[in-house]
Amino acid sequence: MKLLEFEAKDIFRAFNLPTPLGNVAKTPEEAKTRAREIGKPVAVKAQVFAGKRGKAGGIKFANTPDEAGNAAREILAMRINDLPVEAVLVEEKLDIQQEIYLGITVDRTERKYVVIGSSAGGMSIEELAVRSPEKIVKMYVDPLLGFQTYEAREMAIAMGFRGKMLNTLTSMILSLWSVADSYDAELTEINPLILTKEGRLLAADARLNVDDSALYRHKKLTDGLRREPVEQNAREKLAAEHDMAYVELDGDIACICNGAGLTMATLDAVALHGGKASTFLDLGGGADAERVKKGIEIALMYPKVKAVLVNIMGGITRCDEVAKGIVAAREEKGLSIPTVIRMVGTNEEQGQEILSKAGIPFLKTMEEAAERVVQLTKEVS
Amino acid sequence: MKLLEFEAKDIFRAFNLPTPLGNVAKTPEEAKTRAREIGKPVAVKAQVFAGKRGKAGGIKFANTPDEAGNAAREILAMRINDLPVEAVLVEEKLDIQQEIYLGITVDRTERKYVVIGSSAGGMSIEELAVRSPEKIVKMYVDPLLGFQTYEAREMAIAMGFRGKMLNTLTSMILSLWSVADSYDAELTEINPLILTKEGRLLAADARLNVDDSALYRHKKLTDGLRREPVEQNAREKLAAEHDMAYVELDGDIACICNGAGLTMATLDAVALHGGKASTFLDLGGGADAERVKKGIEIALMYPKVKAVLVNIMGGITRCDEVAKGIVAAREEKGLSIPTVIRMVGTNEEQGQEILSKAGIPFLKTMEEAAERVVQLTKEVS
Amino acid sequence: MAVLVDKKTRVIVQGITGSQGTFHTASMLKYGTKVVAGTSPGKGGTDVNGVPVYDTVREAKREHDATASIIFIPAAYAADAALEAISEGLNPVVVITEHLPVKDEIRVIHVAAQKGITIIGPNTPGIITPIVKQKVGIMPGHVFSPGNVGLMSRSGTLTYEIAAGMTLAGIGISTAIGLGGDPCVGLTPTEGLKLFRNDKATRAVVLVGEIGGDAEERAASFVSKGFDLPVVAFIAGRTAPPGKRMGHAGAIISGSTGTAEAKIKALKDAGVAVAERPSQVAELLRKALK
Amino acid sequence: MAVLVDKKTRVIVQGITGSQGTFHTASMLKYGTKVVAGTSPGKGGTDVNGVPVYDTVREAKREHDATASIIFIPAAYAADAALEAISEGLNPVVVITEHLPVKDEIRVIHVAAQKGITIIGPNTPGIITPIVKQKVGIMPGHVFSPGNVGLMSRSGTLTYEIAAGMTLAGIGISTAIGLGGDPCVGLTPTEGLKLFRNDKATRAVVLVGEIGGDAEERAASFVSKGFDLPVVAFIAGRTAPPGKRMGHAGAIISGSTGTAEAKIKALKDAGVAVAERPSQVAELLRKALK
Repeated sequence: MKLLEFEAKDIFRAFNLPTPLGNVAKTPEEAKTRAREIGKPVAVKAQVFAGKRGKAGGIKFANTPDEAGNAAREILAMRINDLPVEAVLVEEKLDIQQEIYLGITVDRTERKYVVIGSSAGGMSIEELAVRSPEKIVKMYVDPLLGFQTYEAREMAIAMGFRGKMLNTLTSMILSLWSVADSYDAELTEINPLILTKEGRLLAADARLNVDDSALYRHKKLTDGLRREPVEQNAREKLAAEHDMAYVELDGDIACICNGAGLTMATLDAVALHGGKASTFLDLGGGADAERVKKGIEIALMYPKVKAVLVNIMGGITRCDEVAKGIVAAREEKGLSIPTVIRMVGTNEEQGQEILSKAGIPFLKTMEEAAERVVQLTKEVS
Repeated sequence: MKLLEFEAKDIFRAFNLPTPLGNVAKTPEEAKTRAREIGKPVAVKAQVFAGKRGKAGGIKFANTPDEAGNAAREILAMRINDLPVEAVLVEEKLDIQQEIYLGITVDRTERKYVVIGSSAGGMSIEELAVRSPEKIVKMYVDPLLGFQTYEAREMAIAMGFRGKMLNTLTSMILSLWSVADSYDAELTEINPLILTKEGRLLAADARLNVDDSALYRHKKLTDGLRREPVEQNAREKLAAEHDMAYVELDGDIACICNGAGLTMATLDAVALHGGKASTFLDLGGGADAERVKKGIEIALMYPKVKAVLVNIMGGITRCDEVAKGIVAAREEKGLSIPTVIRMVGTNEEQGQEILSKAGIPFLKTMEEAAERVVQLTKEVS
Repeated sequence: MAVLVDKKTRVIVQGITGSQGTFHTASMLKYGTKVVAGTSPGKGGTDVNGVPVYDTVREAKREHDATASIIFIPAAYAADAALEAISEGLNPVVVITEHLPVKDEIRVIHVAAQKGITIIGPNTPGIITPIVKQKVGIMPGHVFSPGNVGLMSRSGTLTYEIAAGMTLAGIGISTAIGLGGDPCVGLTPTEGLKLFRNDKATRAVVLVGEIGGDAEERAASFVSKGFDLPVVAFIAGRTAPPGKRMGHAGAIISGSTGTAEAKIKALKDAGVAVAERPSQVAELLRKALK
Repeated sequence: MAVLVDKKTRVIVQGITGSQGTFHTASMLKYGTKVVAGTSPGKGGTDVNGVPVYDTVREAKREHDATASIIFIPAAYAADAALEAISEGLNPVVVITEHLPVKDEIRVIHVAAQKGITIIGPNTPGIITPIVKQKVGIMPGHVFSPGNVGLMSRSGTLTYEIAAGMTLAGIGISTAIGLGGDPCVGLTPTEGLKLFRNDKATRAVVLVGEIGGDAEERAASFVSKGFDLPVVAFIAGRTAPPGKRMGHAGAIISGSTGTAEAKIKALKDAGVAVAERPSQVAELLRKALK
C-alpha cells in the first residue's frame, strides 16, 4: 500500500520528522486559503502515486495566494502517469542550501533492512548511485537488534555531517527507521531532505510504501486512509475481484496460465514464435473449473484478443478441473475464436478425456502450443 | 509506578485480555448505578495499592444494587494498608470453576523476563511455590527475540491445558506478554485468572507495575493516570522533593549518610551498639553543602530524634562540602542536640579543617561514631 | 546423496488439519515421503490420513524422531510456526505459505541462520529428491525423475515445466528446490549453488530465474569466480512489461535493472549456458554433461 | 595479574563533556588511569583535560587503541552508548549511569554476553586495580591499597568503607568491582567469584551484599559446591525495615525472602565467613589468609 505524500508526511511528523509548513487542498479555493495561512511563497504539489511528477508539471511555485489558487487549478486538471490529481499539497517554499537523500528499504539478497543516505539527494540520486557509488552510504539493520542510535550517527558522519548538524541528522535517521519499523514499510524515503539556508532540516518529500502482506497489522491505515486509487477498467476490476493477476498488453493472444513464472515463460514462447500476447492472466495455484471459466471469460472481454492459449502445468491445479472449466466456457460463452489448450500434470489423463469427449483438441508441449496459437492468429488476421 | 486494578484492567482489555463486566465508582450512589447496569450479583472491590485487601475486608459481594451501594459505602470508609480507599470497582460476580495464575516479572539473576503460570492460582500461590514448585511453570523470555506464540502454547500445555482451552490460554499468555513488553513492566500479573463454569477465562484481578526508570517512555501513563497516592508527611514530602531516600523508624538516632548500602550498614552498627535509628537518610552521591544542610534540617524535623549521626564516606561526595553543610546547619538551624560526625574520603583534610575551625569534633571510623552516638543518646534520655 | 532432503528425512506437517495441509499430506504420503506427524494446536490426539496430530512441534518431534518440517499455516502465524520448528532443530523448514510480512521473513531467516538451519520459501513449492521418493512440498512428484542434475527455481509451475522437459529428454534430477517467490526467502540461488557443489549426486545445476531483484546476477557473479559444476539457466519474463518500481532505494540497492536481458547477460558472461526456451534446458544439459 | 582491568587497559570516557564525565576523567587521570580518549556526539575535535574528544567510539578506538569504556551518559541514552562500546569490542564496559530501564539493561547485558564482553553496572562505582594504578570508575582511589584480596560489592560507599578498613588493617586489594545497584547488572556475585578464581593475584575474596534479591544466596550455593579461595562476606541491612514486595511473582521467582538473615545463613552454611561489622572484614581476612 502506497501512501500519498501528505499522508506519509502526517506520519513522519508524528515521529518527529520535521516537514515544511503546509496543508492539503482539494480545490483551487482551498489552495488559496492554505497559501494565505502560510503567508509566504509556496509550492503547490500534485498528490499522485507517480515519480517524476515534477517533470510532468505537477509541482508549481506561487508567490501569492491567488497564484497558488491558479497553480492548484492547473494541477488538479492534470492527469499524471495516467492518473487524475485529486489533491494538492500547499507548502512553504524552502530556501535550499543542500539536498540530502535518506531512504530505507529491504535488501532481498542480504535479507535485511538497509538504510541509505547521501549528502547529494534530489532527482539525480539514482545516477549518482551508478556514477559515484562512494557518495552513497548504506547501513544494514541487524535483523534481531534493530537500528541503534550510534549506527545512525556513524551513518550521518559517513554522509559528511559533524557538529550540531550531526546530532540533528542522527535523530532524523533514527526517526525514519522508527517509521519504517513501525509501519512494516517496504520503502520509507525522504528525497530530498532539505537543508535550508537558515540551517533547518526538513523532509521536503515523503514516501511510505507499506508491505501489503503486513497490512493486517495496520488496521488504522487500511481503515483510515483510502487505498491506492488505481484506475481500473472493467476487466481489470473483475480480475482483481477474483484475485487473478491480469495485465493487458499490445498483442492479440490471450495467455491464460497457472503461476507467474509459467505465464511469463508462455508470453516469451509466443514472442519467440513471432506472436504477441494481449493478456497476461495468471490463474494462481489450485484453480477449479469455475475459476478457469471465469479467467477465460475475462480474457475474452478484451477486444484485441484474436486467439486464446491456455497453458496449464498441473501441480496443485488439477487438469480435470481445468478441462471442465474450458468445456463450460465453450458451452456457456461460445469461445468461438481459435483456442489452443496445453495441459499436463496432475490428473492429466482425466482432463484429456474430458476435453476429448467435448471434441476439444489439446497439445502436450508448451512450444507446440505457442507455435500453434501464433499460426492460428495469423490465419485469423 | 503501580497501577490500580481498574487502570490495569483498562490496559489489559486493550490487549484483548477479557475482564469481568464492571466499572469503577467513587461514591456509593455510583456503585449502585454500576451494579444496576451489570444486572446481576456483583463484587465491590477496594481500589488500593495493597495486597491481601480481601483479608482486610476490601472485597464484598452484593446481590442487589442497594447491597452494592452499601458495600461501597463501607469500603470507601476504610483505610487499607494505612491508605484511604478512594474508589471501588464494581464487577459481575463470577461462577468460579478454577483459579489460574499468570505473571510476568524480571529474574534479576538470569537477567531475563520470566513468564510464570500455574493451574492453581489464587491467594495461596506463594505457598504453592514453596510446597509444590513442580506446579509452577516458568518460561524465560529470549532477551533479543521476545516471547513467541509457540512458547506460550508450550507453557499452557505445561499448565495442563489442551483442546480449545489451550488456544484461548495461549492467546492470553501472549497478550499478557505484550502488555509487559509494551509497558516496561516490572510486574504484570493476573491472579486469579478465573475459568468460569461456562468455560470463559477472565482476568479477575490485574496488576501492572511499570519500571519507574522507563516512565519517560510512557508519557500517556504519567500524563493520564494519577501517580501512586502515597500519603506522605511533611518531612517525607520534603525529602522526596529533594530526591533523598528518607524512611522514619522507631528509634531516636537520625542517621544521615551517603549511599544506601552505607546507610543500612550505619543503622546496623547503631543497633550493634545497642542504639536504635529514627531515620534512614541517604543523601545520595555528590551532595554539596546545601544538600547536606537540607538533609540535617529534614532529619531534625522528626520529633523522635534525640541525636544525629552523620556518616560520610567521600567518593564523589567531597568532605569539604559536607563540612560546610554541617557548619551551616549548626549556624542557621541551631543543631543543639548531640551530633556525631564521621567523615573520611575525598577532600578529607579540607573537611576536617573546616570542622575544626568551627569547633565541631569528628571521628575517623564508623564504629567509633556509632558507639559514641549511642552513648550520647543514652546520656540525653 | 542428495541436498537437504534424503532417505532419512522424517517430516512433520505443521498445519496438517487445514485443507491444504490435509490434501498435501496425502499427496506426500502417496509419493513416498516419510510424513511422521502433524501439528495443529488444540487438535492434538487426533489424526489426519493416519498421521498422528500433536499440539506442538516439540511433542511431535519427541514421539517420532522427526528431522524436517513443512508449514501450511496462514501468513499471520507462519513465522511463529517456523520459529517453533527452528527451536526444535528441524532442518530444512519448508514454508509453503505465501505473503508473509517481509519483516517476519527477515526475522525467521536470520534466526534459522544462527542455528545453521535452512528455510526453504516462503511461497515455495518445496523440495524433492526423486531417487529416495521424498518430497517435502506440493509439487507433482511424477514430473521429477531421479538423476544427477540439481534444479532450483524462483517460480513454481515453471519448475514443473522444466523438470517435465528434462524427464522427457531422459535427464533426471538429484534434488529440485523451489527457492520461493516472496521478497525475502531462506535460500538464495548462490546459497543453492553452494549446496549442490557439495553434493556428490549432483553433476550439473539448472537455475530457473525470472525478472525482478538481482539474485540471478549475484549467482552469476558467484559462478564467475570459479564453480566446479556446469550451470544451465532459464530466465522468464523477456517480453514482460516493465514492472512497478520501488522508489529510488530499490534501484540504488540492487544496482541492477532486474530485466531478463540484464540477468541473461550476467549469466552468459559468467559462462552459464542460458536456454531460450524451457525445452532447450535439456539440450544444454546434455551438452554440458557430455 | 588482575581481574578485567590491568596495566594494558586503555580507557574511553563516553560522555566526557558532561559535568560528571569531565570531573571523573580528571580524577581518573590523576589516579593514574590511562584515559586515552572521550566521546561526545557533535563535539568531536575538542578536548577535555587534554583528552581528545570524538563523535563516535569507533573513531576514538581507531585513533587510540582503546580497550575499555566508562559511560557517563544519561539513562535514556546509556544503553545505546553501551551497545556502541560493545560493537567496538571494548571490554569491560563500565556503566556508571543509574536508573536505566530494566528492559534496556537486559538487552545490553545479553548482547555483551554474546560477544564475551563484561558489563560492569549499571549504577556502579566502577572497577579498580590498585597495583597498576588503574581505576575505571568514580571511587576515591586512595582508599584502595594494592594487595591480594578481590573485593566485590553491590553498593558504592560501603565498598569504600570496607576497602578503607582493609587498608587500615594492612590488607590490600587485587581488584575491586562495584557490581552495580540497578535491578539487572552485568556481573553477578557468582560470575565475580569465577573471575577471581582464575586470577593469580587474588588469594581471597570479599563479597559485600545487601538486602533484596537472591544474588548472595546464589553465590553461597556456588561456593558450597567447592570454591578454592576463602570468601568473607558482609551483608548490610539487618535492621532495615522490610522493603516493598513485588506481587507474588517476585517471591515465586527468587524463592528467597531476601532478608539479611536469609543471606547470612546461606553464606555461613556454604562456609563463608560473615562479618558482623564492616571493620570485622579485615579480621576475618587475616584469619583466612593465614
